[in-house]
Amino acid sequence: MTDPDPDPAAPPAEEQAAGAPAAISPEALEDALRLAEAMVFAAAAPVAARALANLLPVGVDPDAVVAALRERYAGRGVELAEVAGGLQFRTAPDLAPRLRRVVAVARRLPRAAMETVAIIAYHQPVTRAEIEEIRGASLSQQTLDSLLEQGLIMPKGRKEAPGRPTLWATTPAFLAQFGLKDLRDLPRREDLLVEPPSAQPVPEVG
Amino acid sequence: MTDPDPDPAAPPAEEQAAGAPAAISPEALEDALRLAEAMVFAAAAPVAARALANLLPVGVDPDAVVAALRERYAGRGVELAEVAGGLQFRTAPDLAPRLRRVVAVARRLPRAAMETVAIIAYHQPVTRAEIEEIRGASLSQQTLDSLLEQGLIMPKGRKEAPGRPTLWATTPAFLAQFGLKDLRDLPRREDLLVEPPSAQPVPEVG
Amino acid sequence: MLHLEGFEGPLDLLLELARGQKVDLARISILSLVNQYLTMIEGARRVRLELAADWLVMAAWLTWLKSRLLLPAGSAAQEEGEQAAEVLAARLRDLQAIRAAAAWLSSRPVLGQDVFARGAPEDLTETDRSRLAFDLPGLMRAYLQALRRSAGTRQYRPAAVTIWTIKDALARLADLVGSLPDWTSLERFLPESAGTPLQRRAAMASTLVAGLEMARGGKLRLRQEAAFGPILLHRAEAAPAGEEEHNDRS
Repeated sequence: MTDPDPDPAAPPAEEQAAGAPAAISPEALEDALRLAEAMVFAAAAPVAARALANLLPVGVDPDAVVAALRERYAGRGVELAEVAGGLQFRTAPDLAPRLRRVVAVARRLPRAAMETVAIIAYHQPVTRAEIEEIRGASLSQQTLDSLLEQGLIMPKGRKEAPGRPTLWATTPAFLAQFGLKDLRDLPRREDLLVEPPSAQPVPEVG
Repeated sequence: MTDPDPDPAAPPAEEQAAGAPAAISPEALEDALRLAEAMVFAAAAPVAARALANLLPVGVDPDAVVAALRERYAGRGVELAEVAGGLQFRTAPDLAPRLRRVVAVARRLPRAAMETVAIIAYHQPVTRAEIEEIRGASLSQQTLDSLLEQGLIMPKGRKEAPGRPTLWATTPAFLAQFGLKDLRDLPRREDLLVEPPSAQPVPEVG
Repeated sequence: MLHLEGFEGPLDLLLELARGQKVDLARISILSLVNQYLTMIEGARRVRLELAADWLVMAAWLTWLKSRLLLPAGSAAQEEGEQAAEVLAARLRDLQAIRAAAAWLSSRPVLGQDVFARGAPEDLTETDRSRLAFDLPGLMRAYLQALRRSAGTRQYRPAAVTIWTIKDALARLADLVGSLPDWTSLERFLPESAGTPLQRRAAMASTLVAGLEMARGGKLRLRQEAAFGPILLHRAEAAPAGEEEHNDRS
C-alpha cells in the first residue's frame, strides 16, 4: 500500500521523500490527526494499527498521531481506547449511569455465560466437555447461544479425540467487549487466586 | 461562552423558571458538554434537541452546549452536524474520499469465494458441479452461503439434466459491488487468457 | 441452611462450602466438605426424592472418598483417598480461579453496558462491515437458526452425553491389544482424553463389555486376581503358557 504519488492534499513530494518522520510540518501532523480521528470515529469496529498506518500520509509516524489523538480526547466525553488490537472511540466510563438512561444497553451476560467465556478465554482452544468438567455443570444451549449471539466465541477446529469435538476460542469481539488489548491483558491465574475477588457472584444462600 | 456567574451548583429553581440559563459554572458546562458529546456519539440515530435537553442537568441551556460542542469539533476530522431529526457526528466531508479509498482496499472476499463468484460471472447460469469442475476443487456450502448472504449470487432456475441441479447467476448487487455497468463490462476471457494462467497468489485478507 | 436450587451443580455447592470454611483454598478440609455435602444431599432427598443424577454421583464418589480418608494413615487405600482429595481440591481451585476471572471480566467497563462505541457508524465503514459479515460466529448463528427452524416440530430429546461406546471400545481394543506383549490392565485401554468421572466410568464399562465380547470370540483373554482387583487383558493366541485361570464366563 505504499503510494509514492502525492495526492493533491498531501505535502510536496520532496518533503516526503526525505523520509524523516520528525521533519513533518504542523499542518501535515494536523492533517494526519484529522484523518485518523475520522477513520476511527467512523468505524463500527476497532481500527487495526496497520490499517491506520496505511491510511496516513507517508512520513507520518502513526504512533505519534495516535498519541496526539489520545491526548486530545483525554478527559472528554468520548475517549480513545486501545482494544482487540485496534483503536476505538468509546464513551468515558464515568458517564455510564447517565448514558444508560438514553442509550440502548446490551444485556448483561448471566453468570453461567460469564464463567463459560472466562473458561474459554483461559483454556482455549477448549472442548465443551472440558468446559463442563471445569464448571462441574453442563453447558446449556442457552448459554452457548448467548455467547455466539454476541459473537464472543467461535469454533476453532476440532480436537483429535474420540468424536472429534469442536474446540472453542474467544473472538476479537470478546476482547473489544471487555476492553482488552489482547489475551495477555487477562490477569494470571495465580493472581486471581491470591486476593479474594470483591465482586464475587455468590449463589443465593437461604 | 460568556459565563458571568461562577456558581458551582445548579441554579435554584426560581432562576430556571425565570429562564436565565446563562448562570451556570464552567464546570457544569464542561460536564454537560461531555455528556452531550457521549450521547450524540453513542446514539444509534440523530439526537433530537429535546432528548438532549432531557439528559442535561437542569439549568443548562442545551443550545449553549450544542454551540460549544460544535465549536469544539469545528475543523476537526469529525464534525457535529445537524441532520434530519437532530444532531449527529459525521466525518468531515473533505476526508471522505481518502477514507473510502482505504476501506475499499481493506476489504476482500476470501479466495474461494472470489474464485467462485468469478466463475459464476463468466459461466452463468452454471451449476455447482460445473463450478467445482472449473475450480478443480469442491465448493463448500459455506462459500456458497456467504456469497448468497452478501447478495452477490442468486439461483436462476434449474438445469434440464439428471437431478435438475440449481443454476447460479450473479445479481445486480454483484455488478454494483465491482463497479460494473453490465456483465459485458467484464474483460473477455480471451483477453484474460492470452497466456496460460500463472498461479497468481491472492493477497491475504487483512 | 443452603438450598440446592441456587447452585449450578455439585462442584458449585462444594466450592461454596469450601469458601464457607474461610481458609485458603489450599488448606480446606476435604473431609469436612464431604460431610457437609452428604448431609445436604441427605436433607434434600428427604424433601424431594428426585435429585439430578450428578448430585447423587458426586455423593457416591464422596462417600467412597470419605471411607478412604477415614482409614489409618499410611495404608495404600488411605493414600489413594488423599490423592483423590487433592484432585478434588485442585478442581475447586480451578473453579474458584474461573469465578474470579468472570468477576474480573464483569468488573471491566463492558462495551455496550458501561462504555459505548459509536452508535451510528458511518456509511464508509458500514459497507466494510457488511462484507466482513462472513465471520464465523455469524455463520454459527445462522446455522443454529436454520436448525431451529427445521427443529420446530421435533420432539424434545435430552442433551446427548458423549459416552465412549462399546463400538468405540471394540475398535480401540482391536487396535491396541495386538501390540501389547503382556497382560495389561483394562484401564490402559481407556481413551486418553480424561472426561468427567461419569464418562470415565462409562468408558471403563464399555471397555469391559468390549473385552468380554472379544473374549467370547476367542480373540482375547481376561483375568482378575481378586474381587475389585485390576482386570487384565491379553491377546488370546499368545498368552504366556500356564495361565489358564482366566475368569471370564460368557
